[in-house]
Amino acid sequence: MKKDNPTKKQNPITDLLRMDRIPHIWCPGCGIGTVLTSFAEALRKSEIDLDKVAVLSGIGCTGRVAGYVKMDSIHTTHGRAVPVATGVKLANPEMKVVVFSGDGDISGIGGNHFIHAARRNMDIMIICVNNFNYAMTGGQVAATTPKGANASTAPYGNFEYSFNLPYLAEASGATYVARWTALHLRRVTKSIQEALGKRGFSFIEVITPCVTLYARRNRLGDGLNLLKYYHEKSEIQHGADTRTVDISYQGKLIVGKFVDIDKPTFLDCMNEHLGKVLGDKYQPYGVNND
Amino acid sequence: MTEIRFSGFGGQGIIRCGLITGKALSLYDNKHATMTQSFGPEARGSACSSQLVVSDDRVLYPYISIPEILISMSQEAYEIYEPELSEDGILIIDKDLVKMNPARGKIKTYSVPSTRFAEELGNRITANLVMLGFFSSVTSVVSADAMKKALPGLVPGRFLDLNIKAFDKGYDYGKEILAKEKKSKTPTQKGKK
Amino acid sequence: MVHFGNLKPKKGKIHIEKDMCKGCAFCVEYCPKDVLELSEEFNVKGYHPPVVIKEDDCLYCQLCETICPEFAIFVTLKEEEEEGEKGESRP
Amino acid sequence: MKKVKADPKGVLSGSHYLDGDYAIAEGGLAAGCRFFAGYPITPSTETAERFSERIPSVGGVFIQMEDELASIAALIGAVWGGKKSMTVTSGPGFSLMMENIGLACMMETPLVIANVQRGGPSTGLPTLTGQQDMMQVRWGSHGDYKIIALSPDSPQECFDLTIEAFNLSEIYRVPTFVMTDECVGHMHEKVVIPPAEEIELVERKWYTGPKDQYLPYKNDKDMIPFMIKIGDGYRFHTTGLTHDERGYPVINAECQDVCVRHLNDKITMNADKIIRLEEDEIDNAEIIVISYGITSRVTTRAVRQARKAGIKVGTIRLITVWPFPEKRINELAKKVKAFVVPEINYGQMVLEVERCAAGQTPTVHVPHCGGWVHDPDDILKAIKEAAK
Repeated sequence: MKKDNPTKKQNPITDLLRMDRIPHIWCPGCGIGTVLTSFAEALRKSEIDLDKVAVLSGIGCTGRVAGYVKMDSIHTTHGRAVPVATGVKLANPEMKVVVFSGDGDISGIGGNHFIHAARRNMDIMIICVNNFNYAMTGGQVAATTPKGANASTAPYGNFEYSFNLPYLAEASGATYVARWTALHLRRVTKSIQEALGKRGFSFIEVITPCVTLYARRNRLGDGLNLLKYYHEKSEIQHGADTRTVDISYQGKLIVGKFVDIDKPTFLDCMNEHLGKVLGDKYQPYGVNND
Repeated sequence: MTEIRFSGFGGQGIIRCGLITGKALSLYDNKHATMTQSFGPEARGSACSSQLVVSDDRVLYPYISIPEILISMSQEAYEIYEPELSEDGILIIDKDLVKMNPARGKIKTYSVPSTRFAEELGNRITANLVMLGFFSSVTSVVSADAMKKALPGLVPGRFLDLNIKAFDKGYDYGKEILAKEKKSKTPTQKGKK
Repeated sequence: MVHFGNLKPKKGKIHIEKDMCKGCAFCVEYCPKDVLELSEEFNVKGYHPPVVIKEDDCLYCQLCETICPEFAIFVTLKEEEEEGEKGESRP
Repeated sequence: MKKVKADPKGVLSGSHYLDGDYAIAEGGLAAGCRFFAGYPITPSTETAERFSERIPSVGGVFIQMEDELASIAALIGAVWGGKKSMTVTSGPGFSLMMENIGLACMMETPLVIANVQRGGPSTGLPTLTGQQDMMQVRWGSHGDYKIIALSPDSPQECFDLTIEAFNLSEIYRVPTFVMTDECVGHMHEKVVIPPAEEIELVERKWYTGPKDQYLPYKNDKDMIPFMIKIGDGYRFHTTGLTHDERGYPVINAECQDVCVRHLNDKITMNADKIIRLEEDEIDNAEIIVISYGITSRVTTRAVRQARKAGIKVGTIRLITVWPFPEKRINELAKKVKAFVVPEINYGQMVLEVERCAAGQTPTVHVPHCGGWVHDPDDILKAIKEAAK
């Protein structure tokens, strides 16, 4: 990796970003940039070959991440980053495939893809930036909006139950599940690093401030106020039962690493099973650069 | 050009009949044979049929219109498809499963206890092969040799011998019937106008 | 990595790309040593970027660098700069 | 364009008795398709079944996805991951794929989709035939783009045209469609698969220049940009947003103009090279019957009878359905008394014929709402009527 040039100082993250596209489009106080920094930090620390990392996004504010990282990156359609990632992984099993997307993308329009990729234990990592609403389109109610919160399409408050994403991920078969807030910078980095070192479906949810829409509509103040809320109401409970970690409006945020198990991935299962059934006729796929 | 319909109920291997005959004709008898099938949404039990259009040249219209040959292995299929059969066509039925209505026009009927024969051979699942053997001997549309060559890949390998046996059973029975027919026909031939 | 035998506290030098800042003040709020403060001046976008007010207090924890959503602030090791050593610049 | 021979591993050389669906799968494997993602839907499922059975010993991956949206999405990922990829579907599944067909067009992703058409709208006639997605394949996704679509009339052509579809998709970096139908899909006929060395394939247009100078959307002389594969160190970006040569989003009218013109022009300007027609007795024809797929076989019967009755009938079979042979139809419209267009829908490709005839000659449509092929007599009647 490129060492810092002592004569011309620059932010080390610039190695990982398409600086010709910065400044990014995110609002002041938005936490997506912070999560991206944690991701970059994790990549750096894990000393992974960046040529072998692909970043995919769907649509939405977080969906823009793919366009800012200086790695092989695909900005797909709304909700479909997970199946595109599945294709990338299966075509090229040596890649570390990361889906960086918002809550609407992952659990709303792309919810079906999310649970099925987890069920198959597809070897991909999902970083889900959860800001409790559809931000890019103007703050509409989402599958993650806590009951009682206001949104532009829930002007009288949201009365629907919301998803508990770690529970959904675990129940669907994820082998690594963690939740943090954007304030838990180092923890986010560590979780991403751990997930990069694992094989299997990993899911990291990061609760992140949406100042312009969610906070403003709910009169929660600015980014700093939201970070303060995270600080006050976060409770680290590693290994917590994911059934107990759902989030109520401005309520307690149970964070931590909830699941960290090992089991064969989709390709492991495919190779093992077809090898057993077909014998010599079958050449293990994606092993030794196929 | 010859149009053939195999019919029966789902699970009898009716589609397979069309496949075997079509493959035999196109790969080993130097003919063009287009096979289509029709079935309901049920996987088993409803009336089903497969159709073959056989020709020396490329088949254009892929469906049958007025078949010359109808094979019926169930009462329901017989009731549905018999009226479409050409007036001077050939009708082939499973003797025990189809109760015939009075014959129509100049339709020639052949019947074979295909299911019973198959049961006697040890597996009723081969009734369709008995029927195919019978069909090829009484119609001569396709050669027995080509039919047997067509079997591998279309019947499970471990049942290949059984299927060939079933085919032969039907084929030989057909030859017997034809021989009897010839015998009984010869004297009456003179009386025909 | 932990280096035993060299417990000298680290010193950091803070670099601020003023025009990239959107004034969220995360860095100011979460600096454990209150090294930063929002400035009175406006940047090109009309935000108040942070300024370093107590550089000597900076312990090179890099929290400001990590929390900044705009990639507008980063910290380098001071010793390295002064001694011109090519030491491990990242923790 | 670099031509290569087919990899013998995927080629099942010899004579077979196959249905159209199976032949599509064999065509895909022969063309080097090593990634198949799909979702079961009648009457196309047999292609997926055949792939799932055959691909493990050929060195590829079959995955049954959770739906059609995921299937086409996975294809896009796999293509950028370096594999030739295809899927198969039918009406409702085709509708679900539309969004990401647009993405594939926008990202200039070469891939093949076979549509074994059935009667619609909605669930319609799952087990019965139709040719009702002919306009959807052209216009179904939003925005302006062009695709290539081929229409086989037999299992043999299902095999041949699937290979051709792969070649065209690689040459023009565009989703290419094999628009067949239930009748051909489920029809068994003899299919001859040639030896691998006789199957000519087009290799993907790989970029070989310096890594830091790669621009994913910079046009080459032939209007087609070079491709790279994820993981080879180009650290490229691609997006469904309107983008510049670098693949970076640029959201303004100027960039949109360049981007959209390119997506359309690369097909339009190469249309003569892409289009394949089969013409019969056109020279002295008074009436020309224009058809495609299974309908062209049905048509032949009617045409023979019409000729017997002394009518000068020519036929055109569209092997390439899109791009549409505008020039040829327009030229012929000056000479003939009428066009007759039978198709198993309520009027789709006939609109194109009418447009290209441009008022020079009448166009007679012979519609059929699906579920069955035309009665040749209906086509004959239309020919006779038009010849009056």
